[in-house]
Amino acid sequence: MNKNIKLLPVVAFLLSICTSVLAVNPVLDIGFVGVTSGPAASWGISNQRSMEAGASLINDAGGVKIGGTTYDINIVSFDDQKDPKRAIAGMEKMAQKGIHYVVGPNVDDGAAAVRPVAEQQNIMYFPYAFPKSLYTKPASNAILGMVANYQSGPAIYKYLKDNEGVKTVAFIAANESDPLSQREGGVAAAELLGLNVISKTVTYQVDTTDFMPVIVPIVKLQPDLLVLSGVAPANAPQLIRSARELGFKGLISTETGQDAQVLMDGAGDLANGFISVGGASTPEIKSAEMDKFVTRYIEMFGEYNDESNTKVYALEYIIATLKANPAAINNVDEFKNTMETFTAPNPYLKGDRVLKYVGMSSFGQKRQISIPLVVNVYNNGKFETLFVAEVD
Amino acid sequence: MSKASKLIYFFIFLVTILGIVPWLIEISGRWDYYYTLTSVALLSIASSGVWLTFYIGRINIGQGAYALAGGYVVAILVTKYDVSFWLSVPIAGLFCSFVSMLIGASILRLRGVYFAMITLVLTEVAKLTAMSLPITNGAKGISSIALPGELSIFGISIIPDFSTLANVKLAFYYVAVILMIFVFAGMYRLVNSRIGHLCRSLQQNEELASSIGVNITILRIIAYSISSFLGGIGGAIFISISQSVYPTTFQVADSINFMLNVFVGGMGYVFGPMIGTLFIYFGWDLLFTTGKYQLLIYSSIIIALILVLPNGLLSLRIFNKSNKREAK
Amino acid sequence: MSTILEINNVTKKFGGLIANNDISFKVNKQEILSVIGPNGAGKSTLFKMISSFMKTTSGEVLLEGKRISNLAPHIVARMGVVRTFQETTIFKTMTVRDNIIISHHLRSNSNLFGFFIGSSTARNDEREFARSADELLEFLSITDIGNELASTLPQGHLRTLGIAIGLATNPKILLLDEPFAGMNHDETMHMVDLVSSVRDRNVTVLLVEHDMSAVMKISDRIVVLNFGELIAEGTPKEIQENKIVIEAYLGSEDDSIGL
Amino acid sequence: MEQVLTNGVYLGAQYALIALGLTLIFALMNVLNFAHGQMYVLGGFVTYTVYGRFEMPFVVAILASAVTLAILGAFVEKFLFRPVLKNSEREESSMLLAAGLAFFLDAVILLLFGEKQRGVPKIIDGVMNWDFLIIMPYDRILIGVLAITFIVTFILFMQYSKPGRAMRALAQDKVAAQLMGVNVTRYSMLGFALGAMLAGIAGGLLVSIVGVNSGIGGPISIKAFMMVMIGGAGVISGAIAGGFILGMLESIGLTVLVAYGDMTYLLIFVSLMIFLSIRPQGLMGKPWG
Repeated sequence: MNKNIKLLPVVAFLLSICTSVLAVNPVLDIGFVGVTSGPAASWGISNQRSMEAGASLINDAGGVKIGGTTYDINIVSFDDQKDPKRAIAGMEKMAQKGIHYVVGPNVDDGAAAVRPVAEQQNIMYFPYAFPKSLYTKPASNAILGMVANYQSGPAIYKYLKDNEGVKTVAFIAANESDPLSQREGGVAAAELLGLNVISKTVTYQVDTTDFMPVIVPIVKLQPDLLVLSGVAPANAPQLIRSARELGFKGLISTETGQDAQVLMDGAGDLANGFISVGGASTPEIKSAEMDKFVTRYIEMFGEYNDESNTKVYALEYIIATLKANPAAINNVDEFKNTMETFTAPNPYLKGDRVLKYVGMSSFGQKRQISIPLVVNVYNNGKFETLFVAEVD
Repeated sequence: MSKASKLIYFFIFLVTILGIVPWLIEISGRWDYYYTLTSVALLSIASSGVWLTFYIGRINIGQGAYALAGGYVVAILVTKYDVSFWLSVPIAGLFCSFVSMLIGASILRLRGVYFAMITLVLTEVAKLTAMSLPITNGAKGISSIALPGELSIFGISIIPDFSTLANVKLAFYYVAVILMIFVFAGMYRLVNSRIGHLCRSLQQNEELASSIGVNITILRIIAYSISSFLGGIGGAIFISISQSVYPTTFQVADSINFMLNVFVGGMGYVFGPMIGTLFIYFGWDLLFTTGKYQLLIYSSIIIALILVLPNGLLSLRIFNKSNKREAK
Repeated sequence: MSTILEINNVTKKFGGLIANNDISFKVNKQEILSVIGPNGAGKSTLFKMISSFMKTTSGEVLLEGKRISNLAPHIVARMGVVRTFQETTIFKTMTVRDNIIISHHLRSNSNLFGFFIGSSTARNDEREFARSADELLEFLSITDIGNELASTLPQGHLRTLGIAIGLATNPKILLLDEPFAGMNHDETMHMVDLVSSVRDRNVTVLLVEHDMSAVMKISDRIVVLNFGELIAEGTPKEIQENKIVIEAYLGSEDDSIGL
Repeated sequence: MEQVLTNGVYLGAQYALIALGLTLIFALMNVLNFAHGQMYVLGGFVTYTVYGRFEMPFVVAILASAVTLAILGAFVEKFLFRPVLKNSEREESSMLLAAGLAFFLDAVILLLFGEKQRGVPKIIDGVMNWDFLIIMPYDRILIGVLAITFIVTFILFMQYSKPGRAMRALAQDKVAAQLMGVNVTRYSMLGFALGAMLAGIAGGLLVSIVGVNSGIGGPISIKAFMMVMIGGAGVISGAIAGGFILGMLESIGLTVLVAYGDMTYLLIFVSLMIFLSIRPQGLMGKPWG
């Protein structure tokens, strides 16, 4: 068995040579630096796959025309193992390959660590990390690839306060940088809305297997709303199940993307009513383009991952912006200039929503992609859209 | 090996890493290798510390803690107290030494797997401490750390301000490899001096060592504090490259990797950590093209390596010729 | 003859078990004194307490009038009481010569830092150690195996090396733990000669042993322990004729006094 | 408080089951098996596949996990650990092998089972509610009871069966066991297979209440190390005690120290370090295992 597995990469390599020989178009490389192995693999893998599915759709349609040339898109991935040291190495690899546009890293420490390299090597990168220092001046090359929790949090809490009469909130977070920072943002937002935060100190270790003991102190308080700050998709169903089985009656929400199948596997009906942030795959809002994307994703990787929804946009933005200004292909300054004025239609959503860069109010410069804040609620194995909002 | 041929080897080594490697990078245009090799140099410094604790017979899976502590000391000194980077690196090292003496005094009595485990816990403690202290800025880490400034003595500039340099990567490369040369030269000297023999006597039989009058307690603490010093400066310089430090910058995985570097290079050889780090870190880097099979191939190679060369890369014949003196 | 070592009322208890009860005797300078007794008589425990590898429950051990019991072992070694081990305890992966050189540790004039930078004191030390090691190798007639790895030595040579390691520390008193155990007649006789010659280097020898014929031959005086108590003390001749001793040995199954 | 104690006991039963296999392998071969967590995960995925996907009975799934892991363990011992332990100068080299194996299994599991968290349908529905003092879902009670049953069976096996006695002799003193006629090679292999099997059973049982994902192996190993350390390395009773103590410690610590928030785990870890440096052999271990 061992031998066969070792042969696989060789075969894969040969195949990739064949395909690149057959391709007639010049290739435009787009980078991905993120975590695709180890405990956090699911973040990076769903990210990488959504890029690969997107690229495959483009290539099958004959490539993308930027300036006078039609390019095929190739995704170059680097596994940083969630180690900031490796993330830097990954960024260096991207620079070496002449890549100027990179998606990732997936976590705060990696995103902060690659900043010097990205700025020296003229790489624009799209981290899935929320610290404001990454996007405010003097930082110049990072673009937030999703809605930050300090943006989505207030919207969700306000909606629940107005519509569900939520008055008390409790927060729970993994004892790690990203979730703790997100909890802090969430608490601030809730307090600003005048909600009563009755617990914000419960944390759990990343190696927790059973969440019953973790959740006991919170269930006792019976808050109206329990926020799972920065919860990993693997942990969400277990937290929900434990809370519900212990008799928790209130609402549960999070500001990160989740996967419906994982929720169903792990918590079944107990997960009904769970509120999370999604991308564009719910039937109410998705376009035909989104359906094609999901179909392609399943063709390529066997099973869709709803987390990929939230990560579908970065590649789209990169390509659309390059189309708008072909000079940016090898010049990130051009890219930055274009960002100021860029608009294009959003292919993944029904209606006439647009792609544009935002972030003036949060970062003082346009360093965030504008995507609609889609808030989903889980019901019986699938997500339904609760409401959609715009973020600036 | 005669003294003359040793000097020749050393000279060849110096010319290679200070001259030939940068030249090769220059003509091949593989600029990314500067960072890779800089990391190898820094991580091998920390690994050589781990090696020293192995040399006194202790399995150390706690070096990540000191690398992290070193990183934070520099980050705090540079960002909050405006201390020169060049001064804060040795301070970071000494801080780690001092802390390790306090901790070592109680844990160095433990042996074998017990010591290994408690050091593993130490790495976790370091992370959690960084996460809960106000001075380390908790979970949010410290970012936007300035590049190393100018180092001048009596008004003569020895090292220029890094932010004025055209090629920062080359500068970091030189800093890292020159430091690595000093560390390994020192380590070579240490091991081949009487201290090294005493350490070996400790590794083999602590009772006998104390019966011939060796103060094993002090010797253990000295070795451990040197080890932690090296971990501290390795981490300290690293964070000036990333210009940021987080509680997870060095973690359990790193502690285990430091240990693997030592194993892979060979526990009986002073230069084992250097070769081991080069192999492990560079190997992962080269396998990057294999995509999702990267980890599978990487781990298969490690397993094959330990089956074929259970005593490390340097136990290969060709290396052995030049390493006989240190061979156990 | 002057006293070099005094054992005063030494007692050792493990929980409720008494390993040594109120043992007192004196050792004279440059004599060979053997401690004998049936298995479990507490000989090894006593040895460990004298070399401070084990703490006494009560009582004290005095070296030239200074208390050495319950100090750290390396300090006791520094003061001149050095033990060898029952098992073949040596530094296995070093050569025989290196084993002896390293054991000169106590004689160094330089500190560790001096050794690191290679100061002139340190270099003098190294030269002196090497010279002394060669002298010891010759004294023990093992010069020919000086460069062999210690782990490859046969048992007899290991014992000799153990004694060499002890002598290298320049001890006042050498404690030998069963130096004749498992040896055939010829080897034993060789070892007897060797131990006698050690005394001629101005070293007092204290040994624990089972082999009666060797003990009778080599010892100036003998101390007999039984069930943790000192039951007799005297010259080999006195011991051989001591009724209590004979009874103690006849009463035990696995030892005979070998008369 | 009743709830907290109940949680502690039931968490402890899980942990003890996880730690058993690790301590067995350590006791027999002095190998610190870094891949223990990965073996647990593999066991979980086998049960997930057989019970969750193929919809066969749960018992069959657990059996499949046990057999798969036992075979894997035997192979790993025969073809990897045995040669390495024989050829290397220092015993610690086995740690490199164990770490390499952990990476390898991680990679294989990720490729075979994907990155998602997986769970299986509940074995039994319903929640026991004892006057709101103790609330515990029935499936958790069942798994807790099963875990304790496995632990007891294992103890009885080690105590009274011939292979069990042989392995205990081996753990106590390899040379003496050899002299007594114990076939060291065979029982080392059996022990390793048994250790891996226990990891597999633990994974299989727990997948029904907490699910499994491909990345949790490493953290589980580390956690299992801690249980073993608390109880004392290489002693079966120690692993069980360690598991229950850690379970209780977490359950109580999380409730009592909740006000300290992020400090909770720091406090637990620091006290663990202090405990270990005062009593390195753990609660009931032999010193210098």
